[in-house]
Amino acid sequence: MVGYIIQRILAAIPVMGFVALFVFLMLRLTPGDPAAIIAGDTATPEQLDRIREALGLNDPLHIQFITWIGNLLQGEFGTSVISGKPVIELIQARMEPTISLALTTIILSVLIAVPLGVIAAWKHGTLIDRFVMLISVLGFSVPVFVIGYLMISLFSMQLNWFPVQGFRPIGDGLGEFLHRIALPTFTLTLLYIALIARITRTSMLEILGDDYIRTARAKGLPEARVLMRHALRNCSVPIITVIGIGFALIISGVVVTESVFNLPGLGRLTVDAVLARDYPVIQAVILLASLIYVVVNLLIDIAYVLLDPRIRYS
Amino acid sequence: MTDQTNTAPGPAHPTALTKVREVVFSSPIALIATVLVTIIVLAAIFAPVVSPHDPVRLTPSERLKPPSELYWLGTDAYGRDLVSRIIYGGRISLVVGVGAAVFAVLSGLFLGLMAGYIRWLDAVLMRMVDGLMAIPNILLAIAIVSLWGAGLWTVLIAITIPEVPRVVRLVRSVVLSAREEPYVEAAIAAGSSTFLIMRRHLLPNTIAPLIIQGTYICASAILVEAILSFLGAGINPETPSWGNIMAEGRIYFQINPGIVLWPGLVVSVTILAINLLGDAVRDALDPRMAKRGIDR
Amino acid sequence: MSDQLLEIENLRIALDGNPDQQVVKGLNLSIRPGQTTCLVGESGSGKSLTALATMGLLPKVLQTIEGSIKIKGEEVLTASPGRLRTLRATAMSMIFQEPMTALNPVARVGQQIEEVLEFHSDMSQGARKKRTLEMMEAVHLPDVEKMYRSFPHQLSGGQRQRIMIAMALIMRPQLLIADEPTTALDVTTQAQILSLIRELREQQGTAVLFITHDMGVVSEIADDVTVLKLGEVMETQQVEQLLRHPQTDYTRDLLRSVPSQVPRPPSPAASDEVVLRTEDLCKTYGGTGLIRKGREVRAAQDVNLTLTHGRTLGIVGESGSGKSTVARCIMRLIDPTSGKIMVGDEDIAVMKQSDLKARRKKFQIVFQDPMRSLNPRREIGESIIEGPLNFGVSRAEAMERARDLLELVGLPGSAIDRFPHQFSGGQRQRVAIARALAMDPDILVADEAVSALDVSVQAQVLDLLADLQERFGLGILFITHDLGVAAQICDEVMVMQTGKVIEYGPAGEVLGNPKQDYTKALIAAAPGRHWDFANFRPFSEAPASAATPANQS
Amino acid sequence: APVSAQTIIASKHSALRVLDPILTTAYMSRNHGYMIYDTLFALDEDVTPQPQMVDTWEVSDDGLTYTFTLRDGLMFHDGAPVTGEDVAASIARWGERDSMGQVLMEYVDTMSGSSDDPNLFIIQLKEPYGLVIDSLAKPSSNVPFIMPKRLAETPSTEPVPEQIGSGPFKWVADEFQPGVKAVYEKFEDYVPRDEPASWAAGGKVVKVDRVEWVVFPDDQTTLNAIQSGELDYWEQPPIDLLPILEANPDVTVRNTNTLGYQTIIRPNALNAPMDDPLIRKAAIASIYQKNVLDALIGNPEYYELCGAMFVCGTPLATDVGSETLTEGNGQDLARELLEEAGYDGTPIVLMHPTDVGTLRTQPVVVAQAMRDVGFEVDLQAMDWQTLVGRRASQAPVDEGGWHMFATNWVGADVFNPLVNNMVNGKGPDGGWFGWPEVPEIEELRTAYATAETLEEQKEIAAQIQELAYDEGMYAPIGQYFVPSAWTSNLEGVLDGPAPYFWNISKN
Ligand SMILES: Nc1ncnc2c1ncn2[C@@H]1O[C@H](COP(=O)(O)OP(=O)(O)OP(=O)(O)O)[C@@H](O)[C@H]1O
Ligand SMILES: Nc1ncnc2c1ncn2[C@@H]1O[C@H](COP(=O)(O)OP(=O)(O)OP(=O)(O)O)[C@@H](O)[C@H]1O
Ligand SMILES: [Mg+2]
Ligand SMILES: [Mg+2]
Repeated sequence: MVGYIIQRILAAIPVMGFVALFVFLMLRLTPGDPAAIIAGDTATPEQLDRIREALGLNDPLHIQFITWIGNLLQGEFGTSVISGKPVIELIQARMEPTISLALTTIILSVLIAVPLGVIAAWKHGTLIDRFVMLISVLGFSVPVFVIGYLMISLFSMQLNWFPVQGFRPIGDGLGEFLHRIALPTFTLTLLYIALIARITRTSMLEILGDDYIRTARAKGLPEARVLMRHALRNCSVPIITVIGIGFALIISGVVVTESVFNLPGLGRLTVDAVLARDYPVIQAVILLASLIYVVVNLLIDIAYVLLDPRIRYS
Repeated sequence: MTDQTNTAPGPAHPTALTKVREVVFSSPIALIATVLVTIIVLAAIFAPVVSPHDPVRLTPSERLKPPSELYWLGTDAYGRDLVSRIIYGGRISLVVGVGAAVFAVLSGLFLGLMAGYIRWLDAVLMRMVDGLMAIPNILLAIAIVSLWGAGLWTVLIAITIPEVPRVVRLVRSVVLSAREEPYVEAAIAAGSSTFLIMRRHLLPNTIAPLIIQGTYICASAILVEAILSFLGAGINPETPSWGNIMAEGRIYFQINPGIVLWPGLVVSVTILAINLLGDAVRDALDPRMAKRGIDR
Repeated sequence: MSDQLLEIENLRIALDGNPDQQVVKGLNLSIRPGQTTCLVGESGSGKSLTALATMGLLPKVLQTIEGSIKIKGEEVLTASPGRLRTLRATAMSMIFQEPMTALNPVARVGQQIEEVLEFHSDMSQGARKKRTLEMMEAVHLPDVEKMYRSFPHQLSGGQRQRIMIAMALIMRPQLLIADEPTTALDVTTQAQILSLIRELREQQGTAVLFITHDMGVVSEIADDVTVLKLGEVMETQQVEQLLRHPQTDYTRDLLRSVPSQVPRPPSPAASDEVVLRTEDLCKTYGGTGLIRKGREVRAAQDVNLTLTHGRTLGIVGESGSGKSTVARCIMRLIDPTSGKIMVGDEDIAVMKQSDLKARRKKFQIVFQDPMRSLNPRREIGESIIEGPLNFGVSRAEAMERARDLLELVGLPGSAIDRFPHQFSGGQRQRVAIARALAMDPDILVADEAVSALDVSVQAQVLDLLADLQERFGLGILFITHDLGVAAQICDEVMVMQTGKVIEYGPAGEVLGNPKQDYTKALIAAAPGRHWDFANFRPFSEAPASAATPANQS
Repeated sequence: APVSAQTIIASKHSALRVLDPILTTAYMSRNHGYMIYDTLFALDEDVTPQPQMVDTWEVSDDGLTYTFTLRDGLMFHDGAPVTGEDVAASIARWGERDSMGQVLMEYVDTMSGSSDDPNLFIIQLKEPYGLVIDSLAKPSSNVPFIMPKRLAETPSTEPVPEQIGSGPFKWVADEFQPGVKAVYEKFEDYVPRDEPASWAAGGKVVKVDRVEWVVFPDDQTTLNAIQSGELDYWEQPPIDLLPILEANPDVTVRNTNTLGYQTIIRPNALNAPMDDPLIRKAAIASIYQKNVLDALIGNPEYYELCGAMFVCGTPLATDVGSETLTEGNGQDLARELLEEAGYDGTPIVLMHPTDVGTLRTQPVVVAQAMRDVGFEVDLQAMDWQTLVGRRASQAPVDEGGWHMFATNWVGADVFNPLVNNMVNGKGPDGGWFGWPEVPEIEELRTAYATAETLEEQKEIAAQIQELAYDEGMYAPIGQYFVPSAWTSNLEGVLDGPAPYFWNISKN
């Protein structure tokens, strides 16, 4: 197991290396000049050049890349070109809303979607099944921001149940935290319910046709027991996998949700950084997002081992 | 005794056309989905004929009009007819959707076949694919669009690139499992070259999953285009696409929610229909279903 | 009548409840307490459905449209779901064919057994566990405490089947339904399970409905036998009676098709020309991990075999003994780790694939699974001509020949543009053989080429192979785990165990007079080896000349 | 931190990114500067300079020596008193960056504090210059803010490392999250003037404890937030949303920036065919301001057709040369000009920023107008930052160059020929993006700088405008006003060319 984890971590190195190179090249080989942004409208070309020089943007590409990677390996993410703040500080300040939203969304979606998927599979072909499937395809089809606007207009403006926008850290009290994060969570959850309910239903359907389900029924077990203990447990691997894939999706969904609900999270940090050509920030955030994805998938692989005794590494 | 059982049952192997018919008529839902997709596609193709107004021309005097006889769904902030823009918008959105699906599937197919058959390439390619998968697709797309400038092509590329790794993985896994099939081994034994084996035995296996994957990519590309527009990194707002109609109209949500909700509805219906079609195709191609059909 | 434990009357099961699509057509069957009834018949004859209907576990697409199933006089078909659940554990229980998949892979086996008690008894937790362990001991599982905590994948097939049996019997039901419980197991394991079922029946007085297509098994275990054909009962008889005096043609055909365990006389060698020879062929799987060494499997070790023109060499052995590995090495579908493979005087073991291509004409293979070995998306004609086309034969010519070949293997030439799914299993295997022959090979490797087929079809394919061999002088490397089949077709037999060749010689020698313990055990375990099905009598009653073919040659 | 009644939550038009208002001309940075820095002079609502940090000042008879005495008790946020040395260093740094400051510096011989009296600040000119006080009172980017000498000595190409000023608010560095929020606290030791506040002049009396500038990425959300009371002040609500805000009794909507904004279109004089003044004029002639403003603003209450390059409502306003823009009758003229110039149909690359609400309309309207008279227009969508990078390129179009773009200026940034970048005629070397080279106009600007009377200034300004139109240097394509909105519990919101947060009370 330990050997397996080490191997997986080692395997992540070339992956992250590729991400780093890809992001770096993508940024540097495209137009746009942070110096022009810093200097503003009236800067002369010489002033621009001096700013560029100071930012190290005049060095040859490979030098810039090596410098950057070298710094990264020393845990040095650089400073924002625009605000002059250390990137790591910017990221730290923006982590909480994003991670909170991602976690509340995943938890809520799993709590709702898994039972829905189970019921749909169990009642396969009935109206209930159709209904669940319709909801989940719908959740997939409506753009996130449309859902967000509808949520706000219904729950905040009409009913006054939730605030329109903003984020409160969990440190300010759980109640306030939940009150603020509720609407964004509901919005994103719809998407995830769709994703998870579908995969739950599909894998449940598959597994309900398996021999050991017949065995369980032949033992005279109640249906609930058959479904939850025997079928669902065996679906956990695909469901967990989808949650892992969903993590990448969620980061994307978060970008939009953060805009609609004005949450000061990583998604907006990235969008702002991209629009401002704040290279160190873009690089760091994308690298971080990729790292999270890789780590989450590693954790999921480890979860496989815990959930499915057949899977054993080393 | 076996000889008598079935030497000539059933029709010849289903042709593409019968297969399509089978899918379309497999369930009422599939039928409805097909009809919807057809309507939307036809509307987009014949946009100049069916749109009541010019979708691009500005008429400042007519801005933000509520729905009326003249403007069925009202006008946007530039006085452009919403109905016409939605109809024309279908062109861009569908081009983006179909384009992304086709590009992603073709490049994914090529790379996936390569990876599935060439060992050393597999190792390199898979690391790259893993890397690309790890980058959140919207972030990647925003970065590409805003860095390269917002044109149809850029948006298309930006939406396609993150989809390619998924296709590569799919094709590769199909190839890897098909490669274990005895009939592929039989082909090797018959002295067929790698290329021939790919063409004759592996490629056909990837088609069904790719059609399904393609429909999902198509749907998700339409959605991503909308989101990119929303985030200000979409296609030139002069050209209507469902995404930028919504993105431009969103601040008028309280004045005329229709500006966002109607295109939103069209997007949802389209994606819904495409997804349902994808599901229908999957059901029709599902090997277990097929097996049952044969046993009968 | 009422002394019957299970009574099935006029059972009709139809697809979607449609009377025109009946798959079980008016079946009658009854079992007394303590009696074992075998349900036999070819694949698809409705054996499993009958069992499932009895348990109330029919898949949704199939419905009983008529008839009654009574257990201890209580109607099953109309029982409430709750009542049915109670009946399932307490009155009747069932074990299934596939021990690999019939257990929940993520739950500990002990708990899977105990679960039954949880719902159908009011025992305390401690008592439940105790009872479970007792039951596990009763089915002769070793080290039950440890086994209790194991997961299914940690057990062998035989052990898993024992778990299934323990699970089925823990509530002491009066009826045990066993649906092909041993088909997936090695003969030795099969023998153990069969004797276990016999033992339990004797100890607990359980009635058994035993489903099988293997006449050997029937002869070992049955009191009564019911023969099914396409959903209809052909006859029901006491076992001895049935084997000796089958009433219907169908049963007679069935019995005649059972391959005899007695080796046929070797065919005269057409020439002494060696077509294939291996020298110290070895294959080791795994062990090439970059970071940590993968598990090494030495699947074939120092295999030396010689195949002569026009003769058949059989490779027998239990699952995992390395039979397929040898075949695949010879075909160069995998690369041998070491050793030589001499075809003529060329060593193809280390030949590059590109050079090998030209030599591929000479050796062809027929695989076990007739469905999977033909590309389902290609017309069979395309599959047959694939090889010839690769060797520069024109399309028209190849097609012409393909038609001839189809006729040769007993299919109409007009079938050439059909797809594999439009054929039955046996027909598909004929197509696969035609494809191999299209290359005019010298050597035909048949890896379990008849294992997936019903006995009657199996007999036809074996005949076909023998016929072709005679006509074309093929050297056949025939791989099987079925000693009866090996006895039918092989001139020489090689016995493998865990990758090693342990006995190799003329078929009559090896099968008739085995030297090695392993071979002896293998032969001893084969069910029905005392019975000469084809002649409707035990071997002991046969004329001396037929019983020992060794003296014939 | 908990929300108290004494905190104003404000949504600004964009995110505060660069904290140094001298380094950049970004309006957010300027607004930030007004919070934490103070100025020597400031304009009042009559557009007249009034002393702010300065207590008294005098000019020597030869007009070459200006002596300023600072008010007593001025103090930086770090506790140090404000001295003439600090002022000298700050003005010098500003003079390196700001266009009007650069002109001033051409006349300045020395600037210094005084060792005798730390409150003294002395400017010694080389020759007389009429706009010294006007320069020091410059109301918009870059504003000559006063910072401590140690910070003002930072090279003008690098941001100051610390945000220390002597203004009415203190910068709360810990709570700053770029792109999310900027927080200011009342500076308790600030000594306001006694006069009532008027624009940035008069007493800057702070009546709340804190001001938070929160960035709202989505206008729809901002609208919801101010309606639900989660936001107090909205600097620039989109004009189309004003009816909703006005209909809300809890929200006040008022235009505080009376000079408003000038939106402009700028051709690039370096790239053919725009290197031909006739083509530039043709493009300008094709435009009708009303179409632009209708599309951009819609409600005529909030816009004004105005051909005055130096902004309608200022002393220098004149409509000379602007008839086609305000009358919309230039299409025929445009076609003639095109004919005359022999336009060959080369597509005109018009850069179109899609991510800035107040800039994404103009290119669309202009493109349509130009197409209507026979131009081929290649409307290229991009984000604003790409545009900012690309417009700096003097290369030909196929090497990343461009032909036209549109932008907006706050009135105070273009209201005289010295600050108005578009009438800079220095060409590729020293000119502003577009780089027209018009030596005559440079002579006129020098004459303006040394003009003695307003009459003289007006006359020169009119000549400049006429010449600029004739050269097709740029076109103002409309003047518009962006009202701000605030909840009714705010009182005392000031008018001015920038938003100020003193004088506002919250209850
Ligand atoms: N789930 C199902 N759906 C449709 N048809 C089915 C299904 N299960 C079985 N059948 C059909 O019912 C018939 C009888 O099947 P059954 O499984 O009882 O055969 P069997 O005698 O057990 O064969 P085998 O020896 O292969 O197990 C077959 O023709 C089969 O195709
Ligand atoms: N690709 C492989 N990688 C690793 N181990 C393998 C591989 N193929 C087979 N083995 C192992 O090699 C051994 C021999 O396998 P092989 O398939 O040759 O057995 P077999 O005699 O054909 O068995 P069966 O009767 O089940 O087909 C087994 O232990 C098997 O698990
Ligand atoms: Mg069966
Ligand atoms: Mg094998």
